[in-house]
Amino acid sequence: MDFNYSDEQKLLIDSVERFIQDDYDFDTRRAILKSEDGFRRDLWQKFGELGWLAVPFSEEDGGLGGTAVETMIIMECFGRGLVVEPYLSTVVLAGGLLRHGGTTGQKETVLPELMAGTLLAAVGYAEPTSRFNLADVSTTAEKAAGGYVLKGRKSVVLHGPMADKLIVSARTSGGRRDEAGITLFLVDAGAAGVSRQDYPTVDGLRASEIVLDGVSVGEGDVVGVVGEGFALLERVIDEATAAICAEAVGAMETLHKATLEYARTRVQFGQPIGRFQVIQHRLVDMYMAYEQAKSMAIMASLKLDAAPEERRRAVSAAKVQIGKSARFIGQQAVQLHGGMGMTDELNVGHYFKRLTMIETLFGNTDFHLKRYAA
Amino acid sequence: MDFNYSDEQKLLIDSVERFIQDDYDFDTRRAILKSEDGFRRDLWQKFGELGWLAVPFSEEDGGLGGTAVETMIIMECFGRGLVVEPYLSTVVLAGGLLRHGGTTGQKETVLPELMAGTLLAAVGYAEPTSRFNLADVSTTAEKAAGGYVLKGRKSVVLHGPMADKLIVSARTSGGRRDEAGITLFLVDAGAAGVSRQDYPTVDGLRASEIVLDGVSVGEGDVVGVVGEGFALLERVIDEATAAICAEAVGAMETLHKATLEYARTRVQFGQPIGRFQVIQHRLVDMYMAYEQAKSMAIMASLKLDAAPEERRRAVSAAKVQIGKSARFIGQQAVQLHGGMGMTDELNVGHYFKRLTMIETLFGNTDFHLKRYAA
Amino acid sequence: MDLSFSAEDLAFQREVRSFIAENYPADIKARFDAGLEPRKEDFVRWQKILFEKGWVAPAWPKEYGGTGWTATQKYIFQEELGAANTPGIIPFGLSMVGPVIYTFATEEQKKRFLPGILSSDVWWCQGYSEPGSGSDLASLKTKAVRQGDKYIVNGSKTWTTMAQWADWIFCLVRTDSSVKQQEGISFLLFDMKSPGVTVRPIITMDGGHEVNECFFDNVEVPVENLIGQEGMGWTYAKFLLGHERSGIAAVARSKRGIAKLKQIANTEQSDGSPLIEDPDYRRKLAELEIDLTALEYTELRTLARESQGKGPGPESSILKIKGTEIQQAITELAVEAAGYYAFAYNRRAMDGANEPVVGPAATAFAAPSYFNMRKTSIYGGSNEIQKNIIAKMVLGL
Amino acid sequence: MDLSFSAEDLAFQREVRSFIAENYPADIKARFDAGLEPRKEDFVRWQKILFEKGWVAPAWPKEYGGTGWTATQKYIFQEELGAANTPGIIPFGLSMVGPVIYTFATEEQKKRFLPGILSSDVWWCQGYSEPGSGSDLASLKTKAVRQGDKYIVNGSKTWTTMAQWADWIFCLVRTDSSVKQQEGISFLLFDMKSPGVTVRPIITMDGGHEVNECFFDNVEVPVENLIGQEGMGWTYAKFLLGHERSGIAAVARSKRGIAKLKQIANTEQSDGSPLIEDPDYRRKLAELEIDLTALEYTELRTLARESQGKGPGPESSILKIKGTEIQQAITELAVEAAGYYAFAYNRRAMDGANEPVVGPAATAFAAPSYFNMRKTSIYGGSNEIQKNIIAKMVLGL
Repeated sequence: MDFNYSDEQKLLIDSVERFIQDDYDFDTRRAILKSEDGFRRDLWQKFGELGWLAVPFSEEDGGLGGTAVETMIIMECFGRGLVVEPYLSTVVLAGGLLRHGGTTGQKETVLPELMAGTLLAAVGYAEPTSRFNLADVSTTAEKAAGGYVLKGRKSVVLHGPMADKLIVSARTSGGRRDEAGITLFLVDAGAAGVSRQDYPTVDGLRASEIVLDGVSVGEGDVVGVVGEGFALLERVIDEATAAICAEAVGAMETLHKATLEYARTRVQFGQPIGRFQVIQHRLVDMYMAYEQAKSMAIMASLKLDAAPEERRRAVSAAKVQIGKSARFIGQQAVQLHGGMGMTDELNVGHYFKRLTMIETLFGNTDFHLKRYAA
Repeated sequence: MDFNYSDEQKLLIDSVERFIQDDYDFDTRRAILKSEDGFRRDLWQKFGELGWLAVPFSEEDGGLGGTAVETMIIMECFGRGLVVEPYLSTVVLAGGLLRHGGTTGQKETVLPELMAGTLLAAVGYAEPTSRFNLADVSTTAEKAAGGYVLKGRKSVVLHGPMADKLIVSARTSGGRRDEAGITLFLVDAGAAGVSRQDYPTVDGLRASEIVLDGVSVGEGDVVGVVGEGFALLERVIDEATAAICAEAVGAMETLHKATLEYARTRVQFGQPIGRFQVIQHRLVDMYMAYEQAKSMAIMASLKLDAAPEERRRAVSAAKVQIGKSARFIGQQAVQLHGGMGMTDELNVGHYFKRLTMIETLFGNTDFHLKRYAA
Repeated sequence: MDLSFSAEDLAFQREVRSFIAENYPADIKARFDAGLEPRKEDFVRWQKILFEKGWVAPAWPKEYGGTGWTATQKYIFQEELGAANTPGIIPFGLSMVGPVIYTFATEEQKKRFLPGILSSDVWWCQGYSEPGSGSDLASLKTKAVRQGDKYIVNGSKTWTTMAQWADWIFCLVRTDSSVKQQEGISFLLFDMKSPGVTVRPIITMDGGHEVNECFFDNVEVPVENLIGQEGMGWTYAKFLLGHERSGIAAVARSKRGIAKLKQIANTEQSDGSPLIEDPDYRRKLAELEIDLTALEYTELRTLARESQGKGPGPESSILKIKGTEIQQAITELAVEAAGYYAFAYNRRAMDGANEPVVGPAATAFAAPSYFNMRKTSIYGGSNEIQKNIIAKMVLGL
Repeated sequence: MDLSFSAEDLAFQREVRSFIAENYPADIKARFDAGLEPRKEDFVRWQKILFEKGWVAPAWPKEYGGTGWTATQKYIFQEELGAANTPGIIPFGLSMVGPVIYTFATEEQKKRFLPGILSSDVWWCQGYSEPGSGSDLASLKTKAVRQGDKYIVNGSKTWTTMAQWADWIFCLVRTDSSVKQQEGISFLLFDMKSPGVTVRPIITMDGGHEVNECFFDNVEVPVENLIGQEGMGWTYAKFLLGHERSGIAAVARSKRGIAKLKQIANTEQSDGSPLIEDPDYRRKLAELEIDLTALEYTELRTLARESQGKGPGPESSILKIKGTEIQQAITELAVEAAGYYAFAYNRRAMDGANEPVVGPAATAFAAPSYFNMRKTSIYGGSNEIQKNIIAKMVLGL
């Protein structure tokens, strides 16, 4: 048993941390949020140059062969900096599906560009009334000559507006909430029949409602096995869940530190508010919530390659803990900052908003409690 | 709308409060707990003389015609003194069933003695695996010549050991958890076929497991209507639930005051612990929990005569609030008293234990949350 | 003890209810029911309707324009306004500076200021908090130096709600720095159009513009705008804080909020059934509703004490704490109900732009509302401060 | 980073597991599995079995009788003991006074006292708390006045766990009242059979007898029983408090507690189905299990830091706080599962009388256990004190 980072991992931490510190300060991020694109392509290129986009891919696929720990490291640092670039969608989600289920052809076409930073991707797994159930798929894929025709709607596709490639779940057989009969398809974002409604999210990302109105795809565009896409999707969503748990841990750490610093310096009634015992214990409760969350994020990352049943329980347990910790730390950080915590100009609210959305992303606390206890 | 007590009600409060103060101090109660009987018959006689046992009965029945408010007043004061005498079982439960459902004959036989303090009664509504579902009745009542034969087991019959009369629920028709088909019977505690296993409860009361092994009762012993006992029982259990909510409010008040007083006087680190802000806010949280509980206990008592649906929701809402408040106040009173709070010789633990059992009695918080939301 | 309303009270309730039904403008109702950001004109129009009816200031003494209602009637009135989702009465004039004026001001000042407050022709804002003061209000630094028949005001105020719409401000200023903090404060009124007043918007994290910073650069204020005595401002402010707290439980509005949540939970789907059938969501809704019932009866008990001339005492801090916790919890459950669509930032639609929202309309503003409501446990004396008050004033600690 | 045990660790785990399986006496196991009150002889017998094997003091340096295990091995050992529900190691000798003795005592004292601790032939108790001291330990008043080659001890101690079984006591006494509180305290050992020592039971609200008051009336203690220097007792006590905290997370025992809860919830009926199918109960169990998993990994991370020579620092206060919260929550859920049968007070059966219990055996002691476990957030430095420690030592507030 070992909770220490290897020397290579420590280098990775240094490198991402340095990026956040030097190139991604709060004002830089604010400018990105206000920009047309909602992300910085030059920074993304830099991610590619630094190798971050190649981390989880095998050396055979041209990647660096990193483990879940490397992804955790990157996401935790991104959480500290509230990075909005589409790492989760492109590398963890789309990259994960291709990594675990892509054909040689798909990998050869997509991965080199993806790792180079010249191709962005997003995954459509949710539908307007599917809530968090990945098997609740109404989008249909009807067999046609040489391939399939997709019809349906994918909702809240994160990083959809900037995606060159989409991977979507569609039903090739079975009833609406059956796990069997779901197939994943690689779709060109500009393909005929694909239309997008793009919008900003409350936490500074971009997303799309995507309508697939008779989109033709080839048989070679199936990712994984026809009708068996659920297991693949579930695995990758679990990996992505562990990744956002790490991101949340980074955000919570920054938020707790900021609040601690504020409590040390903000004077009220003649003394720093950090001298008031109620504030002290609140900060202790936040610290404990953070430590428990961090423990669970590590645990989940290290169990991603376990048997599906164990992986599911580990990831859901982590998501429950992170959901609770994130809510508590987020709310209390705002509360202890008082009016300042409510403003758009301080970073506190931005962390709080991101943590709130992570609480929902890939299933909220209630969802994962049920999944854990199932 | 009026939340004030009438002059008569104020006199009643004074009278019960004076009794608690003068005749029911902690050492008196300890002696009662250790005694063979587990209650004081002379005190019970006094309750009779003071008219407390006649409070809820109509003037027609020889009672004082009091409302639910009078019962609330008595139970709240009893809660302050942790009175263990069988008022709940004899007057509220058995008395309630007879009051609402008894025949003239039953009333004439039982009520005068009951009000005089010479007859004690208990009600068997629970069975070993019924949990809190009053309709989960396995005890059977088979029709026989001139009456019925009862067979079954009633569990945790509070005040069973001292009861002269029992009222039990039994099934005259229907399946195990059907509401229809339940009938209530008035049974002599000494009747042939009745056997009891008596035991003390963790909160200082006495209870019995009662086996009915072919107990013959007459048709005149049916309380209420054959097969329609559920509605009657549910109503009276709701009344009893409101009564123990009031009792809990009294206990919480005493516990909060005791803790407040302790915090004012107990010196640690050179000052009374009540000077520490964390302790102050804890006491505020306890105070708020108490006030919310008190509001709900009043509300429930005042809605006991509403339509069944409204009454059920009111009582369940109150029980949920009281359950939460009781747990919080009880636990924190022990915590803030430190080691002393753990001892048998201080009253704090005794209040805590009684509150814990009230949390369970007539259905715990989960049960009443579901009943409320049903 | 009796929970029922008297026949007179029931008749009054019917009267209020039908007045609202007949007079609450449909366009304002539509905006409020949709959860859009309120506009100044909505508030003013509605307050003027109440003013015409003579109902705009139930808390005021009859001689100054009050209604002369009993405590129960006032309660019924509040309940009905809340249930109908009318614009809330903007407190700065009617609940705050108004009572200070009719209690502490000169006859001349009363004649000058009260009519505009009642008619909603003058919009007031509150100059209390400062960038450095936070919950420690008495540490305020904005200075008013007397020069002849004027005060020269310099400094700044923050968290000034709706200052962008305000005509006048009532302002705590320091007129004496040589005495104890609380004793050097005075209560000054001035025109927001005075030279030297600048208002800078503060955008909150939900993207809304409710609060502002106000800067005062050598603002000249005639001495006749001083309320009461110089140096007594703290006393008036404390008087006012007591007033501000009534109605803060917001029971009627939270009831409406829960009713809306139930509607949403009946529509939103989870695994092919309405969300309301999910046992966890159902339980949380039930717990919230029970919390609110307890608060409702606690408020009624406070009211009963009040109508006996006892209170509203510091016990009413409970109403603030529990009331805001419930309001916040309602918005949390709305975000949970929204699922992924909580992500969509429909700010322009919320501000009233004629733009479709992403996802179901009922939850389109769930996340911003949740973010915004975090303020309620901070403002009006943070909930931590309220607990300090209870500890000291009620528990004697 | 890696969660798996090495092959060596796995082999060690097997070794421990089979040792326990072969050597844990069936009669003790039966008593512990039934949740009966433990007896002194059960503890002693089990500790002697470990002592014979050389495993009774894994935390001790090898030279004094320790095992020389790695941190991981110690962790595995603790886990296996917990999972098998063996009697807990009584801390007073092995975890408390033992380490103080081998760290601060003279060679002679080591030779005199350590063997009896290791062999469990001498049962120790802890004389720290006093009636007036509570969490403010340094305010203790028990006096030891030197007269020739003896100290004369007068005063009293309270909450002395299992003093009724103790042969010896290690005691904080005040040897100097003229200096700062912490500087006048000394660390004294003495025989509980000394004239002038009286032990009075304290019955706790669950009806159990675990703790006592100890009165010292002119107890004569030879000066050679002083550990280290006079006036340095506070330093040794603090050293010891750090030791006491390890293992306080009680993860393995709580895992067993949750497993038992699941068993109970699978048996207890609710509306004709096992309680485990009740969504509320199921959720609470899941939440508790997740809390415990988080604590388990937090403990493992602490362990990892420790094996790098960093710690156990004040971070381990988290383990105390969360560990006790979980232990308490387990007993809360047991009471909930018991339903009405939680009322039955089966004290005599719990004390080992051969008497049937009322209701199901699995929940027969649910309520007393719940009452008893309230102590865990009070003793060993209350959870409030632990938060003060974290605030000061970890957060620097």
